[in-house]
Amino acid sequence: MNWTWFHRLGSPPHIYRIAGTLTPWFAWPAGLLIVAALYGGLVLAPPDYQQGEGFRILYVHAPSAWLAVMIYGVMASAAAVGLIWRMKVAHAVAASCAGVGAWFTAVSLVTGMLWGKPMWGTYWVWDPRLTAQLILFILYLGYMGLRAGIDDLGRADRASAVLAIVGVVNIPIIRYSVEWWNSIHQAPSVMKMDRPSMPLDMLAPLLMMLLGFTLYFAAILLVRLRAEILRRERTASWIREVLR
Amino acid sequence: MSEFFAMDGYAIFLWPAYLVTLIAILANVMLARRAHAEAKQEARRRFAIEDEGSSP
Amino acid sequence: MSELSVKNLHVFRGERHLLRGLGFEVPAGCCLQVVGANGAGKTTLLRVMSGLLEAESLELTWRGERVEPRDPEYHAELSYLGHDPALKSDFTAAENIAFNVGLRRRVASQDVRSALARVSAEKFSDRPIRSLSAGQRRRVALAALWLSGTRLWMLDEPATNLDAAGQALVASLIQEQLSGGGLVMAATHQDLGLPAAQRASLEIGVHGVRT
Amino acid sequence: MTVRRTTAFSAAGLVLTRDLRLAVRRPSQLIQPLAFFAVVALLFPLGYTPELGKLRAIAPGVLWVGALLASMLALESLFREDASDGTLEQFVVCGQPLVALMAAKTLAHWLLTGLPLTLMAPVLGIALGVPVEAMPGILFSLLLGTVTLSLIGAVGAGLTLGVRRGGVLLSLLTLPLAVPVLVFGARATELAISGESLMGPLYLLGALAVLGITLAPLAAAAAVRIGLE
Repeated sequence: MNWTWFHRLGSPPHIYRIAGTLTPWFAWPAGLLIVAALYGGLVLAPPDYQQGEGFRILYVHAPSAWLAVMIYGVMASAAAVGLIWRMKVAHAVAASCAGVGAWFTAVSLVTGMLWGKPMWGTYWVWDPRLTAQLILFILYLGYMGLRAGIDDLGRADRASAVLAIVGVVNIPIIRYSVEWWNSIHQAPSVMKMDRPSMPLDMLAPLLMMLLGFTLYFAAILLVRLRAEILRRERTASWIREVLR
Repeated sequence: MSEFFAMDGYAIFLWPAYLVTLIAILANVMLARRAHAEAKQEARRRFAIEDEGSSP
Repeated sequence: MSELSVKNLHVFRGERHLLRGLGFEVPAGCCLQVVGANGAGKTTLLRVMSGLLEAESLELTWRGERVEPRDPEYHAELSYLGHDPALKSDFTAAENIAFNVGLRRRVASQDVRSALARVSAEKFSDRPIRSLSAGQRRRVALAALWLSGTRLWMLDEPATNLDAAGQALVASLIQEQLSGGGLVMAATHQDLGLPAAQRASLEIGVHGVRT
Repeated sequence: MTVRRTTAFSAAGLVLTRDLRLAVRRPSQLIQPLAFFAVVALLFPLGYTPELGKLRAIAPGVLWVGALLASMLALESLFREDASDGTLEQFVVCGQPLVALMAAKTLAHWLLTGLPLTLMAPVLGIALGVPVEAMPGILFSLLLGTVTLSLIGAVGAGLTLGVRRGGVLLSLLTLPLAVPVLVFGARATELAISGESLMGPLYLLGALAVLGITLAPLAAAAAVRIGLE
C-alpha cells in the first residue's frame, strides 16, 4: 500500500534531505565565527572606559538576547504559515524552535544578571530589557507547556501555533509597556550600551558573534527539524529508505 | 597570562557568563542530535508495528 | 453525482492511522449506516464530516460543490448529534430547544411545542434538564434535531439510552427526513427498517476501508 | 414553511442572553471571583501595615493584581462547562460565524465578572486608604482593563480546553499577555489617587481594549475549534 501526502510547498522527504545536507554548511561557519569573535572580544577589543573588562559579557549577552527574540519570531511565522496553508513542515519548524529559544532566553537572563551585579551591586535589576526577556521566557514556557499538554500531534501543532501568533503580536506591546513603565519610575537601567557608538574593534567581534549565533541556531534548527518531520510523517513510505 | 583570566576583578562575573553560554550551546547540540536519533527510533518501531500488523 | 461524496479521506488519531483512503457517496433521500467495531472510527468519521475534527486529507463534495467541512454555509445545512445531547442542565427542555434551533433559524414557541409533541416529550417540557433521565434528554435532543430542518443529519449512536419506543421514534424521524429529500449518516447497528433504495451501509474496519 | 435563517448578530445576542440567564440561575459562581478579590485586597493590610498612608502607595498594584487574578479565576469555567455538556460543539456546527459567538461569550463573561470586579474596586480602595476623589479614575481604568483581561483570557481558556488540568497553564499563558494592561492600569490608578490627569495611560488602556476586541475573538474561535477536537 503506497500513499504519500503531497504538500504544495516543501514536501517532507525533500525538506528532510535538504536539511541534512545544509546542516554542516551552517554548523562549521558558525563555529569558526564564534571562535574568532571570542578572540576578538576577549583579547583584541579594548576595555570599556566605564565598565572596564566587565563589558565583555556583552559578547555573550547580546547574541543570546538577539537569539531569544529572533527565534520567537521564526517560531511565530512558521506557526502562521503552518496554520494558514496547513503545512506540517511549517509546524515542524515551529516545534523545533521552542526549546532552543527558551534556552537562550535563559542564558540572556543569567548573563544579564552577571553583568548587572558589578554595575549595580545586585543580581536582579528591573531593567526594561531584562524584564522584557523574563516575560519572553514565560511566553516560551507557556508555549512548551501547551504543546506538552496536548497528546495529539496535529492538535498540539495548531493550538501552539495560535498561541505563538498571539504571543508575537503581544511581544512589541509588552516591550513598549515595560519601557514605558521603566521611564515613569526611573528604574535603573544597566544596558545603556547602544551599539553604533562602539568603536570598530569593539563592534566587529559583536557582529561576528551575532552572525555566528544565528548560523548556530540555523544548524540546530535543521537537525531538530528532521526529527520533527519524522514524527509527523508517521509511516510515510519514504521514511523506509531513511531508516535503512 | 594570569592577569588575562583575572579580567581585572570581573573574572567571577565574566567567566561564569561565558560558561553558561558554552553549556547552552553544547546542550542544544546534544539535545538536537538526541531528538533526531529518538525520532528515527520511534519511526522504526512504528514500521515494525505496521509491517507485522498488516501482513496477513 | 450524488448530494454528498467523500474521496481520499485520511485521519490519524494520535499514532493510529484510523481512516485510510475512505471514499463513499450518499444520494439525496438516502441514509448511510456506518457500522464497525468499537474504536474503528465511526465517531471520528462523523466528526470529521461535521468539521469538528481536522482530517489529514479529505475531498468533500456537497451538492456538487467542493466544500471545506468547516465552511459555515455547509454547517448551516448540517445537524450533528453527538454522544452527549447538547443541553444545558439548568434550562428546561423548551428553553434548550428554543436556543439550539434559534441559533440556526427563527423559532416560535409554537414550533418548540410541536417539536416536543413529535417526540412525545410534552409532559416533561417545563422541567429543568437536570431532573430528566438520559432517555428523556435524548428525546429532547431529537426534538431539536427534527425542528432544525437541516438537509444533512450526522447522527452518532442516535438511539443510545432509548427504550424500544424511543428506537422506533429514531427510525420514524429518519424516515421522515429521507422522504423530505434529506440525507442521514448514522453510526448505529439498529435496524432502521428502511427500504433498500433508501439505505446504504459503510463498514469501517480496524484497518479502515481500502479504496 | 419558509425558514428565516438567524443572522450572526442575533445568534450572538442569543448566546449573550443565554449565558446571562444561566448565571442568574446559579449565582454562586458569580460571587466567587468577587470574594476572592476582596480577600486578596484585604490581606495586604494584615501582611503589610494598617497605616492608610502607606497602603495608599501600594493600592494601585493591589487593586490591579487582585482584579487580574480574580478574573483569571473565573476564566476556567468560560468554556469548560459548555465543552463537557456538548453545547460548545453546537456553536461550531450551527452555521453561524464562531467569531461572533465567541465575542458574545466573552462579553457575557465580562459582564458577569469584569464589571462586578470593577464596581467593587472603589469599595476595596477605601479600605486601602484611597481618597474618594480617585474613585472615578479607578472605575474607568478598571472598566477598560477588565475588558482586555476577559478578551485575553478567552483565548487562553480556548487554548487550554483540550488540556487536562489546564487551570495552571491558563494562568501561565494569560499573565504575560496581561502585563501591558497591568502596567498601564496600575499607573492610571496611581495618577487617579494622586489627583493628576490620567488620560495618558487611559488612552493606552483604550488602545489595548480595541486591539483585544478585534483580535481576541478570532484567536479564541480558532483555539476553541482546535480544543474541541
